[in-house]
Amino acid sequence: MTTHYLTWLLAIPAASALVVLLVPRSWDVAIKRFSIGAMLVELIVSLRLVLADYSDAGYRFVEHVAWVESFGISYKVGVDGISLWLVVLTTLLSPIALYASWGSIKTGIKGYALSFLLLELGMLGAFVALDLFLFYVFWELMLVPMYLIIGIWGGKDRVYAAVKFFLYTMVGSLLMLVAILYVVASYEKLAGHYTFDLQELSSLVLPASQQYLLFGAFALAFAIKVPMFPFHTWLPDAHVQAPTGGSVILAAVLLKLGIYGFIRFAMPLFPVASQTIGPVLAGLGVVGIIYGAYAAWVQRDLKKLVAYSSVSHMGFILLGLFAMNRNGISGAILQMINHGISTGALFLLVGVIYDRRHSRKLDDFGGLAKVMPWYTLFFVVITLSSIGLPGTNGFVGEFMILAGSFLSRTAIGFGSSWFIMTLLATTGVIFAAVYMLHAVLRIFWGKIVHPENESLTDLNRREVASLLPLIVMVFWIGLYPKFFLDKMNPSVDAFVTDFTVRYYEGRRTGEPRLVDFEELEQRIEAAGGLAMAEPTHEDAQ
Amino acid sequence: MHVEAPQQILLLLIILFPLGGAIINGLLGRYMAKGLVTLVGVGSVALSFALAVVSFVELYGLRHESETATLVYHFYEWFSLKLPSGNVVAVNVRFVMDSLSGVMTLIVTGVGGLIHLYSIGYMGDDEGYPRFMSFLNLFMASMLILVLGSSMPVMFVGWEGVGLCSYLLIGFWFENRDYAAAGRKAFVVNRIGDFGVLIGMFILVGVAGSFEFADINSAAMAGEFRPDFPVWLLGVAPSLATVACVFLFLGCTGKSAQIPLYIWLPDAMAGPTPVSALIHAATMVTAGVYLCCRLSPLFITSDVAMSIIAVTGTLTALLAASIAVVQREMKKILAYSTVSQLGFMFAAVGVGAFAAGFFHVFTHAFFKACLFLGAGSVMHAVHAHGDADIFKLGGLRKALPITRLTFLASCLAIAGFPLTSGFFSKDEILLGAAAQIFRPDDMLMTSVGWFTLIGLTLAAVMTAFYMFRLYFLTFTGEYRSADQSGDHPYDAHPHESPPAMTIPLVVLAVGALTVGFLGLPHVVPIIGTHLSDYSWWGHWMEASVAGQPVPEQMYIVNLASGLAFGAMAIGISAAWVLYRNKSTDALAEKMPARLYQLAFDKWRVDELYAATIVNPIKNVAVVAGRADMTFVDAVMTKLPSFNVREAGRILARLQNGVVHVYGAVVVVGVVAVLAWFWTPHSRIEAAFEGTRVELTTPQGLGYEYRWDANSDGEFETQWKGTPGTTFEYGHDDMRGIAVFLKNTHSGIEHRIDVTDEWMPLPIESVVPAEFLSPRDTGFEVRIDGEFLLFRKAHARTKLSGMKEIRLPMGKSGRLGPARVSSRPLVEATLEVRNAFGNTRRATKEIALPFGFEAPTHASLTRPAHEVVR
Amino acid sequence: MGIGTYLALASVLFGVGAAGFLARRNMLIQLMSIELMLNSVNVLLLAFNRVNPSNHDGQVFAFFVIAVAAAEAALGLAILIAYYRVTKTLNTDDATLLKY
Amino acid sequence: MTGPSVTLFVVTATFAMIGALITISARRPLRGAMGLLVNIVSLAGMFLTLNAHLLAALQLLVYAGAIVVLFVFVIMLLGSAAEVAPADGRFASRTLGIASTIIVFLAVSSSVAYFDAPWEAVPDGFGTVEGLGMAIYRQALVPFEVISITLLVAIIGAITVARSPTE
Repeated sequence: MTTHYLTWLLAIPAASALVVLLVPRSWDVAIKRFSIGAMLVELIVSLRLVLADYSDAGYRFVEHVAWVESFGISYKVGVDGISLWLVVLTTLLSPIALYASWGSIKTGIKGYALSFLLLELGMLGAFVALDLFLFYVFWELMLVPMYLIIGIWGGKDRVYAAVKFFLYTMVGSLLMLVAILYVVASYEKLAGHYTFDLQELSSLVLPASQQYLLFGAFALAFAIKVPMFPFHTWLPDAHVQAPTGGSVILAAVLLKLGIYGFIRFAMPLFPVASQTIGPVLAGLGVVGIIYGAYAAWVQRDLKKLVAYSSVSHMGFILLGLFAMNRNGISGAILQMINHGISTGALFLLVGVIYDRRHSRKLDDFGGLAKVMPWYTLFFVVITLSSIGLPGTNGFVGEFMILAGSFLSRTAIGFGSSWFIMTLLATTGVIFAAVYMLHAVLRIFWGKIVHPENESLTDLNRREVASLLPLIVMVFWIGLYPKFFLDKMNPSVDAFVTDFTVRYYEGRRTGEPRLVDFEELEQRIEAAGGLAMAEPTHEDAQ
Repeated sequence: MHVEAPQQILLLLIILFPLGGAIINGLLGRYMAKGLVTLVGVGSVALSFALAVVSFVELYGLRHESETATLVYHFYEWFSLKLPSGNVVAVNVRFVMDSLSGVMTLIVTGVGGLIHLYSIGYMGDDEGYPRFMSFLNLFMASMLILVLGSSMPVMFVGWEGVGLCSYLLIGFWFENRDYAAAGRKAFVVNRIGDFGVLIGMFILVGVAGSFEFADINSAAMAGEFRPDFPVWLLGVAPSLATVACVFLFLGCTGKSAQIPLYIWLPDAMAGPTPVSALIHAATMVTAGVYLCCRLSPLFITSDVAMSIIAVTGTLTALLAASIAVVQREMKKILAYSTVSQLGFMFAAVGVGAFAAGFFHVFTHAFFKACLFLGAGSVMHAVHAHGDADIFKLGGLRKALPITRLTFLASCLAIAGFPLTSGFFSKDEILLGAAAQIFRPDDMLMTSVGWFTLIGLTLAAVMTAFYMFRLYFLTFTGEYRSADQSGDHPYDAHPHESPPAMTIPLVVLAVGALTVGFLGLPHVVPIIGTHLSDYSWWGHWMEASVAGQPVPEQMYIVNLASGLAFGAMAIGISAAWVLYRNKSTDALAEKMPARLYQLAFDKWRVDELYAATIVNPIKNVAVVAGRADMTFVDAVMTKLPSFNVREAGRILARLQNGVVHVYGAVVVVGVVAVLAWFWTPHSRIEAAFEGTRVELTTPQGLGYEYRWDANSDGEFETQWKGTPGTTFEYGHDDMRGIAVFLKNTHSGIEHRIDVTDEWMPLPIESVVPAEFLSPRDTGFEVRIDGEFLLFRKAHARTKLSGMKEIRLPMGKSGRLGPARVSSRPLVEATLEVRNAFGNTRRATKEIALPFGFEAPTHASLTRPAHEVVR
Repeated sequence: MGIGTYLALASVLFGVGAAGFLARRNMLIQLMSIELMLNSVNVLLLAFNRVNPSNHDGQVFAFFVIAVAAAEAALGLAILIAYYRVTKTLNTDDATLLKY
Repeated sequence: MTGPSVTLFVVTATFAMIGALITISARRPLRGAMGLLVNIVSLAGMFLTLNAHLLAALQLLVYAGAIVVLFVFVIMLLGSAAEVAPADGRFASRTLGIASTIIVFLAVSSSVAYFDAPWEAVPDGFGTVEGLGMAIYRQALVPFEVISITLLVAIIGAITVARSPTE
């Protein structure tokens, strides 16, 4: 059992879910302890992944077992610098979210724990899968527990929100399935055998016209998940209705899968399309930044405000992603972690007052700083992280993203469209302060106007325990991000190089064909790097 | 690269002490004794000050060995960026003390320490005392990071950190929601400035390839910022330096309260008075000036940016002074005075007198801190909360002797009374402005110089006037709240403040009177003696601050000091006449009422911003918030779901439940399938392998095939069950030539019909016109036998030497972004038969991707243009 | 006489069955029509098997068809009885519960 | 190379047609069942012309012996209720429906009527109990088992469905 950590990572939640399923409904305490325990073991296993050496690109802990051989479907998993931190984020947030849930979830403990374990399985599976079919299976697997969590343990309009969430996500992912099958079929035509293995499929170069359609199908699935403006309207509903734990996981991890899908699948497989459509998506990301900030500002429901702030933050991540350079992509990955931590913590904090007051309306609060000083401290710190104050995690991510988009290689120095997009995105920094401080002002400052707020109790031990790791992460990433960046940078560098080569190869061809990119990249390196490899279109025959 | 001096751990400790104090007091202060809180809060800053002095002395010593000596502490690498060039720029947490940051560190820790001390007395009874100390300490730490940080991002940490502390301290009494809102306003307005700093930072790193101030400055001196900014902006082509400086200056206007972002500073007086003194007068607000001085070699490369700064500074000085003249409340007057003085500093920066501007920062820290603390002492004495109305005070000279003397000293300094610190610094600024006037052959800078000089002189008159108006109304005459009448009477029996408050006042007042001698002018006015050797300040700053040369011509020197002295004299005399021992606002009676009211309402700038910027944005936000749940959600969610539901409703009608109808539909389906299979179906596909053409068609169930590959009426193959065949076409099989245009990028391909007459080649049909440059368009094409001929329309063929291009059949070539290929056409015929015995023929025209060897025995029998379709 | 005659007969028989199924409202008769159609298919299968007698594929298939037909008749009649019990008629025009 | 007996074919085909037409046109279900019987029996005869001896026997056993009898039982069970009054005023459309359906299939049959394939000599054991049995048990064992289970399921299903809810 030296390297099977990823299988353990998937097996533990699956096995635990089975155990929970078999345990009688009435063993509440045992189920609570067992599920949290399983998730903590999971966290420890995932920390083992961090210890590996990521100083060069490529997947670690790869396991490859044939599954359905006739269709080339295999169980293939692995992590690299890009997925590593997302895996850790998942294993960190899952126990926290579940633990924090015990404050408000009093019925259906068994089903809730079961859903969470399955959810964790789905998320981890999607992050480590290197086989498109396997990825799709996990991708859809995530939907069901989340649907149940919102639909059963949610608020008043939970069914509407759950169905909306489900259908929205489903529409996108079905198109993605079609695109996956098309890619596999094209590969089969050339290579003579089916495969869903991402690395094998990567050698396929499709003509640009096909790439656009396929990328569109993938992008729709991922953009809905992100969610990118204008596909975001499921998010506020889902967040508002979901229980605290559900919101935390939804915001912290599920949204990241959209971006992850872009990096891992859509961009390498369809480089020409991503290069052409990418700026448009980045532009929509910028629209999302500003639009989300505007919409967040006028919300009266705190949870909705945080939900719209997610739209705004995810816009930053899209912008960084499609800047197509190391700063932008590393920044986007780091910002995914940051957003997971800070928005996850914000949802936890919203849950804290909701548990006490059963209201999330800004108007119902005011002056809480007087009665809940520790809560105020935690909230303000997380707020600062969310608006990207230097020294907290949010700043590093936003800074790298903005630097990436400003220095986008696509634009060779300062391209006017990227320059303007960066300008607009940077105004998001202003608006973030506006809407978050607006919320802080309404909740914490001023006099206590509602007498029922006077008797509110400060954070209890469980809440502090669930928030403290996140606060630690806020400052850790804020002050020493190098630890995280060093692990992802080699992978990101390789990704950018690989993408560029793929882009030029893809632009060169009119017919589908197979290219040995590894060999090509070696040849390019031997010839003196990418600048030499840049093709001057086709030579006249 | 920099000379690697030994690590100066002291620099780190200077920052860590206050930071530690902030953390201890912030987390545990609530549970600690007050004395311990004081010890931690004040002690940490005192230690920090001590270390700063030690470091400064060390730096001073090093300066004798090397002019550019600096103290450096490299802490760790924060993160790194990769530039498009491939270079990796490490963002280091690295601290540098050079002559500029050394002085600033001393100001921050020294003045800050005094204000901490003062706070013991002023805030000691507040229940949030530990919190207050914690925030103050955090502020010190942030400010020190701002000052000592060696690169833009590290400085930015402090830059935003002080903004945060400002937010927290303005809203310190958070139970008053207006105060908290003032804090928020400060933060948001500062963020607008931070936006500028961020963008400026990106431009700097993009050009200089480094975040380090030293590298940026050397790049600026090497002229790397001179090229035009590559993005087309509003029809003008500013240089890189101009754009970068304008964005950075936007940040400075936010932090240092200049037009247009000064509006937060007056509101910031909601915070406790020590905060006003420390943050909003002495240290944080001067960060903008500090940044400009830090990057002075960059700023000085852009005349346009410098002019903008000078004009903005002058206008701010005038505007704020004009507001201060009519205000009634102590702290408000001081706040506008601060804005106005900051305007002076920026005007100095704008005219290239960086050292003078920074000297004003230095002196201003003393007298303005002293003034604020004095105001606090007065408020403490009369138990005024928030602010004190000077028309309800008066005659306090008896009750508050120490406060009064120190206040007077500071008033003299700020008014520029000879030999006080303000006299020297203001004089240097006016001298810098005057120098611009006499710069030869530069219309822009000359006019800026005139504007600055006149504007600043006017502002100086007003400064002297409103300061002494404040002094006279507060300390002379009779105490107007003694009779306990009026709306909110102050305490009837004011008393002097405790020593913890008066000691800082005295120290600061002494500083306000004396520190000016550090910056004696180069040339003494009127007498004309050269004092260069004694001008410690200018010499000290030379190492880290660039600037225009200080003029030494007597007429300039005399002009500047004459104006400065005159302004001071006029201002103080006017105040003496109007306000000494008076109790009413004489100015209000003398000025037109509406003008007075307008000035009193701060020229209604806040209202203007609210009407033109804030409210429109807010309205957009409201609309966005509403539209999201109505319009966007309707389009993205409700509309599709409505469509599905309605389509379902229509289709549901078909489910009428009558079994026979279902059966009948089945029969219709069966018939349709039968009809399809009745005749065979096929289509021809061609694949090319060398010169052989593989003809295929999809295999059908029970089909048989035979091919006539060249469509000459004779079938080459017999009926057989396998669909494909291969064929090698010959020249005789050719039916004509087809021309294809292809977008090499997207793969889009169009067939073009060409005759043997010249016709334009429609490249736009495959490449969007926006992507075409003039040299890619305007081709003409025709067929000549077996060749395609191309030429440039309106070609200056003889001049450019461009001839007609001949493209042989089967070949392709590039024309700009498109590829054009000439391909021979052949036609294939296929006959298919199915199990029912029905047959069908399919023919297809195939464009071959290769040409033919022209047959030796004959050429084409017909002219090419007749066969081209 | 060739295989075509068998095919023609099978088609016609199938058509008669289909017409009966579509035209009649009596559920019993409709079930019988289904039997007719199944039978006509058997004729086809056997005829084709006779043309290619090297294996028994057609006959095996026909065997299964007969088995399925038996199962179908049993279930169909059971449903018919249940249906009759509910509606007291065998008229399929009244069987519109499948409506949307 | 001898083809099937023409005489037998003509006779069985005629009766099969007559039986089928009686089945679909009978007013009374019992008469329809008799028509079905005629059809089945004549088809069994026709199977003999195609060398399908075992299937001919099975046809008689299963169809005539089981299915038709089942129909008759049901008819007897229902008595007069087994008859359905003709729908009013739909005569024209119904005739048209029948006619068009039959025309379609006549057209099909006319097009396939000229199909031809040589009647190959029949190997020994073709269509006999042994031949077909071998084929079923060797090549189609799994489907055979599946069909047995299907029948079992059908029987259980039939009992479940037909059992009156009160029991």
